[in-house]
Amino acid sequence: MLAAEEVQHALDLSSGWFLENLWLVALIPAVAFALIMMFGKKMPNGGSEFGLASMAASLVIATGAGIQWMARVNSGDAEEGGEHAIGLLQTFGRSLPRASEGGEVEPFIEPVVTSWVWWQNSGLEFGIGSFADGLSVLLLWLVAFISLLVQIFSIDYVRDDRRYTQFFGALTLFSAGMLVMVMAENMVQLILGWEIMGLCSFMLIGHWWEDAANSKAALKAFFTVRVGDIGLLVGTAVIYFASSDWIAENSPGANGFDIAAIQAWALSGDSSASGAAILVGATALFIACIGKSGQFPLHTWLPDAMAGPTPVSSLLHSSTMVVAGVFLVARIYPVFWEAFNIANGGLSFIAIIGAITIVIAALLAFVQDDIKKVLAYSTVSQLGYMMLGLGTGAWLPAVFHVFTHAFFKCCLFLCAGSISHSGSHHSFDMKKDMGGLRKKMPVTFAAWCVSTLALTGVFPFAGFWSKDEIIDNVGNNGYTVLMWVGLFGAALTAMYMTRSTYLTFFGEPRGAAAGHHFEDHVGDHDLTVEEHEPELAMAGGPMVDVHDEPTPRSLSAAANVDTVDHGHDDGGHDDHHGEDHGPHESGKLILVPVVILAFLATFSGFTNATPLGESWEYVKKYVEPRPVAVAIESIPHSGPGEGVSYFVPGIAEADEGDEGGDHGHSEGCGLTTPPEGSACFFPAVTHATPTLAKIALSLVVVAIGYAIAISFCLAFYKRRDKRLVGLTERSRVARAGHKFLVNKYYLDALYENVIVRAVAHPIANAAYWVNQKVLDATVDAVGEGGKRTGQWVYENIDQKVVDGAVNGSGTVASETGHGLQRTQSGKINQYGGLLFGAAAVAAIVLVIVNVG
Amino acid sequence: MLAANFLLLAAVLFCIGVFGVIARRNAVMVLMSIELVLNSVNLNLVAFALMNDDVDGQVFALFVIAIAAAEVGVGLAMVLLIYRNRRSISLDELSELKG
Amino acid sequence: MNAVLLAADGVNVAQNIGFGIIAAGMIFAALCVVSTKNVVHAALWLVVVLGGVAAQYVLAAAEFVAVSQVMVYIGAVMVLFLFGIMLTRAKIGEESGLNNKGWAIGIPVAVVLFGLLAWAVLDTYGDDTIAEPQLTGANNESTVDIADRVLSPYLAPFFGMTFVLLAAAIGAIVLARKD
Amino acid sequence: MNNLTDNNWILSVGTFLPLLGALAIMFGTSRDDERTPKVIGIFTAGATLAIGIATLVLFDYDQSQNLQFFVDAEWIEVISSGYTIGLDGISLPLYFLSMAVTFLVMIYSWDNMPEAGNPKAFYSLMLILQTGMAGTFIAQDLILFFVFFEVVLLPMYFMIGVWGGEQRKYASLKFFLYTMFGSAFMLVAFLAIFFQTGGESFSFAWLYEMGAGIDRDVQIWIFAGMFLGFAVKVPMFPFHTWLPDAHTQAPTQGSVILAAILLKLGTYGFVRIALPMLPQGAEAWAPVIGILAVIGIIYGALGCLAQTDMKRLIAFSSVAHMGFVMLGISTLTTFGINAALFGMVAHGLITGMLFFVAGSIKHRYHTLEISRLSGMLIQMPKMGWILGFAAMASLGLPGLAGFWGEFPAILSAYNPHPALNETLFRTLMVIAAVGTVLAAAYLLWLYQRTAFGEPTEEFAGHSDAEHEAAAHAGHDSHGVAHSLSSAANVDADEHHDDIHDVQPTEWIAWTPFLIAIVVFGVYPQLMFKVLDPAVTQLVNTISAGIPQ
Repeated sequence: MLAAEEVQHALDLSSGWFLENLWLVALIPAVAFALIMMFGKKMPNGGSEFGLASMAASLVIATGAGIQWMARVNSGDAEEGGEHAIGLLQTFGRSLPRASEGGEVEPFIEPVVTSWVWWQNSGLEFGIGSFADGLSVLLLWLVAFISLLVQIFSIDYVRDDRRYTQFFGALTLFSAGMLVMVMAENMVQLILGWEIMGLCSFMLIGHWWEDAANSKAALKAFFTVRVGDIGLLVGTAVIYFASSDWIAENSPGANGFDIAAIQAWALSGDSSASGAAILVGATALFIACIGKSGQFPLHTWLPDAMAGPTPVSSLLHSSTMVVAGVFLVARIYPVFWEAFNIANGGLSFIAIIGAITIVIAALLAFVQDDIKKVLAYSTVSQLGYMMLGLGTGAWLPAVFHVFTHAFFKCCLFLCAGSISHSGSHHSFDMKKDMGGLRKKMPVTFAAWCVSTLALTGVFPFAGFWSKDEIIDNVGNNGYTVLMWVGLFGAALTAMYMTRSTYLTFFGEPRGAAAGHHFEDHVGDHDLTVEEHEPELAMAGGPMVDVHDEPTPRSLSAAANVDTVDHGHDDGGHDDHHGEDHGPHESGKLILVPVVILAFLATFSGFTNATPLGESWEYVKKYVEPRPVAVAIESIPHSGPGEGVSYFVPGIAEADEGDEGGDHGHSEGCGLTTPPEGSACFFPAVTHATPTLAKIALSLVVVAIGYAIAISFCLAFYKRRDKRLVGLTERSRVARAGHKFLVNKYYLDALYENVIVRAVAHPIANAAYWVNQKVLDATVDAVGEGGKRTGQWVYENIDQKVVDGAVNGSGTVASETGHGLQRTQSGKINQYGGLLFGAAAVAAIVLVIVNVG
Repeated sequence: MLAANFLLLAAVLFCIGVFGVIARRNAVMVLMSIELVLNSVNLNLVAFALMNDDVDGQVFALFVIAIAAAEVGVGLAMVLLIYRNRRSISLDELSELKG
Repeated sequence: MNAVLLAADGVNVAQNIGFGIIAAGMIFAALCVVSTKNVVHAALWLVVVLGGVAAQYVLAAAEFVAVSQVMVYIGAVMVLFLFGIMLTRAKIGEESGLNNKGWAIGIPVAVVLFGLLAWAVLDTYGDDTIAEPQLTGANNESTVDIADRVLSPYLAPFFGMTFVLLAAAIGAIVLARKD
Repeated sequence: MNNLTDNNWILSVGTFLPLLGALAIMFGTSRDDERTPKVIGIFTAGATLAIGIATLVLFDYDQSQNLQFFVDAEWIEVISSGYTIGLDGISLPLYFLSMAVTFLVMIYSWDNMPEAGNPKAFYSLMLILQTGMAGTFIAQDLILFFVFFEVVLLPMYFMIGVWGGEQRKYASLKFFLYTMFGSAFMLVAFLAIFFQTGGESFSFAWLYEMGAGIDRDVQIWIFAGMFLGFAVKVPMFPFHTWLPDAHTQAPTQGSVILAAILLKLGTYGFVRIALPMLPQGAEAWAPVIGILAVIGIIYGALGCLAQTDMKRLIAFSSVAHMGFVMLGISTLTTFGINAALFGMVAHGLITGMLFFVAGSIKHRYHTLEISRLSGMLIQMPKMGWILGFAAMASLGLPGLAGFWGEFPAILSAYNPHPALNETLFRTLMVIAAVGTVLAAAYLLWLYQRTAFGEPTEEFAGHSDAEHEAAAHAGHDSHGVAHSLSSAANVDADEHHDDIHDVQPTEWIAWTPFLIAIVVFGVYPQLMFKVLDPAVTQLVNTISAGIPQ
């Protein structure tokens, strides 16, 4: 390779206003949040205009930043002067590191970092700001886009909600939090965004907090994630101190919180980056990801979080917030790469957790009757794919899957919302209130189908390109077993999605879908709330058993016809209850986002359609950082608002692994130590070469899944096949399995009944008991003893001894004896206590005398 | 084998015994706690014998066992007598020794 | 404790593990003795502790003492206890009011005492190890040794003890006699 | 260390002005006059606050490591104690906080006098209290420090004892004796260090210089004395048992001042006196402090989970939060002590706010029993939001002030001073991190039970918010169960019918707290910039005294 010897000049990369002022993307929603909370109630649209405007502005800036980032990458590539051999040198089997793929070293594109001093400690200054690289710009755009669509959807969906303003405020604050996290320049900023999202999640899940079930779900979500956050705090601390020596030496001015510095440190080959510290740090951080991204075994909060309004489920709990954990792993990927030895095919913690999550969540999706819970478990399962990808070195497919998954999962949730809004009368129960909706709601049905196909990975929908890439790369990196787990998961996905599609859209209409309403006083519901019994509706009791879903919504529907139920109108029901009773298609404000998302669910996969050749790999080109060693020239902090870069590419040393040909996997960034004076920011991950056979295999697996599921649905739900109906009653194995799944592997029971209850009651009470009965009692006893002693001194010494000395010293002895009488209680135990207590005191005195 | 093992175990038993003596109200239970204390001492004696490679400790332990047996005999006899006289063996009701 | 247990090299691991398991059992049982609400259960837990002590004697190569322990304590003393419990008509179930009012004061006393003892032990012996006890089996010399000691240097105390036992036996009879 | 003596009148005026106000109230007003004492009190506190703001303005932030406004006058020559005062970056935030909090508490008291009444005594006590608090933070002489430290005690004793709850006698006596018990040891320690350094001066600067030369064993003993004195005040486990009683029984104003300022006297004493004067003693005691701090974190949190009374729960949460502060201090690093100092201010603001809210809830519902409160968000939406905000700040949410005390403290425990045992402190770090989860648990649990859900039957329908809503729905012929039941309840139980949302005086008193919590949370550099140079210098003093 010629490039290996050639000296490259520092790259003159293009930048731009949007990239340098990226922080506005997060600041605008944050300001909008404050405006909504302060003035929202007085605005004609209850503050939603602030939210929408801010999201639109953020989207504009994020789009601008995206365009400028692409220009920057292109300028870097042009500067390099290399020709990009496109799609030519693709070998079979294990492919080579990127550097050799095009026969040309692609330069590392330095991220645009803007930062201000945020806080300082020990003379070190820590910043806050924005970090623009491919990953962050991609996700910023994604978050702003999805947030905007969801807010549009919400206008109609939560109209007339009694906390409409707060709802939009929380949604906007959430977006701000996610954007802050995605653009995080350092770990503390990342924690900031991470926790703000946790808070918003709490606020939004508990949006209808009048109902204890909702507030409990909110508490559970916040608390579970918080358990994982122990890992975030500990991991950040460990990484900070482990890396600080290397960073101080190699890049003064940076510190162990800076993302870029952490990346460089992890790949530096320094002894501090290969010991126990990085393993502990990475494990701790991944525990945080387990909590946030709903991985096994902390996934239990996510399905419960469906208690929130549907837009919340769609935005927070499927497409954005829960990918925060995935994002964290992707962001400081070098740390995990080194810690778990992913380079050498180490079977990482991440991959195992991801694989377990895929399967267990998919299985749980089979026994849910609630359409949102099916989707929630599906989300958990898809997050498992992403983690599996990251854990096995398939960085790009995992990030790409985040991208595509956001569209189709968001679309599916909005469809579910649309169904409940207009089709099933605020119920989410597929078995009771849905069925046969395809004719009534054609647009929703079409969008649902498209997204389902995308989710299950059918060619040519979006999920096919990303999910198959993950599975393909997992196999390519040598994890054959995990690849089969992934394929198995894909088949399961097809099956449970078929089941829920069938139950929702096909078959006979049931319950609300058939036009039965609470107003009719009848229906398949076993509930008999009647109009003239408002206090019954108030109590909310009879409802809870029927739907564990946002009860107040249906509740309020029951409680009033067309007046505003003042104190307890929690539901986002719109105003057409009275007019039409049957299921119908939703309004425009709901359908537009759904259709846009369905469109993207179909076509967004082509942004990185690897099987079509390298020219289609846009995401790979612009998002994946290049694994190139870059010379370090550290530049000290500049003033507020100015672009600060810690690492300026000077001499780009080409890694010499390109000559290795087949052995390309053993050298390069993250595989060998970068040359003196240079640093890597991203490991040389491998990319699988798609082959027709592999694609066919996965499509066949999905097809088998569909075939089984369709025939089962027809047999079970339509024909009520005798062999299948009542199987759980007849077969003990089936019953046990079913029960095990329905009880969610008993994990919830373990957490709530064993751990939480133990801490909240016996342990806390024991601690408090010790406080009151031991510590406080000791204090009281000392006080009482002091009082007694004083009294005794007064009575016996002062009054009797001193006085007695005057009266006659002969009585002294007997009086003292009487004084000591108090201790002579005659009780054996007390004597024992005194004996041993005195012995202990004497021994302490002896010890002190002898030692001191 | 660490020397401290036996001694620490004995210390734990001793302290539990002491707690029992202080905390329990029932005379029989107090006697049992005293047995715990005695046994912990015996354990110490045997451990010392082992450490010094000398059987003197074991001889002492045997003496203690014998005396303890006597003590339990007399102790229980006294408890029995008390019970017979007062229909109760609660120690906190016994305060004849009060001066 | 674990660290202490496994610290020194050349330690017989099996013996250590045995010690640990038995010790844990004993401590648990001892805690039960002083905390259970049922007098009969307390007696039975006491059996466990005494048995554990005997097992520890065996580990410490004091078989004769172990045998004596089993015979005297588990065989005789426990029977006495159970008789005592029966004769004082203890309830065979849970019983409230087994504890004193100020029983909690025992916790700090016990904890402080333990702290002291543990400190003293660790300060004195720390990491000292004891030589591997020779479990000599049938050809047991320590028993012979004990006999030698008791019957020569400790003869006078031995006699003294016999008198004590006699006195105790008579005393017990006198006290417990129904007249 | 350079001492700047510009404008050195300002500290003395700022400290003793409240005393003048107190004298004016005592001798210038009659007992029957409710209004005048309040006016004088608020005016004096306002003037003091203005002096405080002037101090902030005149403070040279580029030299925050040096003592500024420095005065060194003769005082008690016999014992070579001087009137030495000065302010540096460590004391400045606390000094100003004490002024601001007193002022705001007085405003709050305008409409919310505790039941025993007598504003004359109440306001003059509060002013005396302020002199003591401000003086403690500026004193640069041990005897002067001790005097101010003890001056604080008496007004607080009376505040709890006179205006407190049902068990006020017990609580106030306990508070007093406990603190006195600690102070006695502290005084002995002060005298010991005085004589050990040659008996020449009590001034801090002298003792910083000479203290390190004392024998290690002697340092450990002297430190033990100071430890007792300060640990009781902090309060650290196991010397905390006075705190829940004092907080629960104290009037709202007392609780707020107690939480916001008084507890800080102990931690401030550690940072200012115990650590730099006795570096080797500190090094020997640091593991003990660290372990007790972490026990305090977990134990305080567990104690919170067991509470049924809201105020007592908040009091226990103080134990946990002060545990984080002490953990930071025990690392003996710049990182940790910075965090501790930030944590002190943050805890003052947040817990002060929580006590304010608790007081107002008590005022309206006449109970703080958690099981009897529910649906506060329905009855008092604003109050509910403020409670939620304060709870979130208290559990250490980033972006609010609490985080910046907690997170760096946890972080610093990973890398304590080189002379300390790393493994021990790393273990402590993990346990402390678990403490943050428990904090989330008890605060959210509290919030869920009190603010969410429907109001309990006992109180339902008595709030302004509900009346307003009922008025809106008046045209609804059915009405709602709610207004029906409320109509029934109104007659039955008249005196609950005053559950109104946040009042104007409350807004005035609380807004600065809320703003400060957000501002320091969003831009912590404001405070770190002041603290950091001073702390760096302090830690250099400590490190110099610990032989490597």
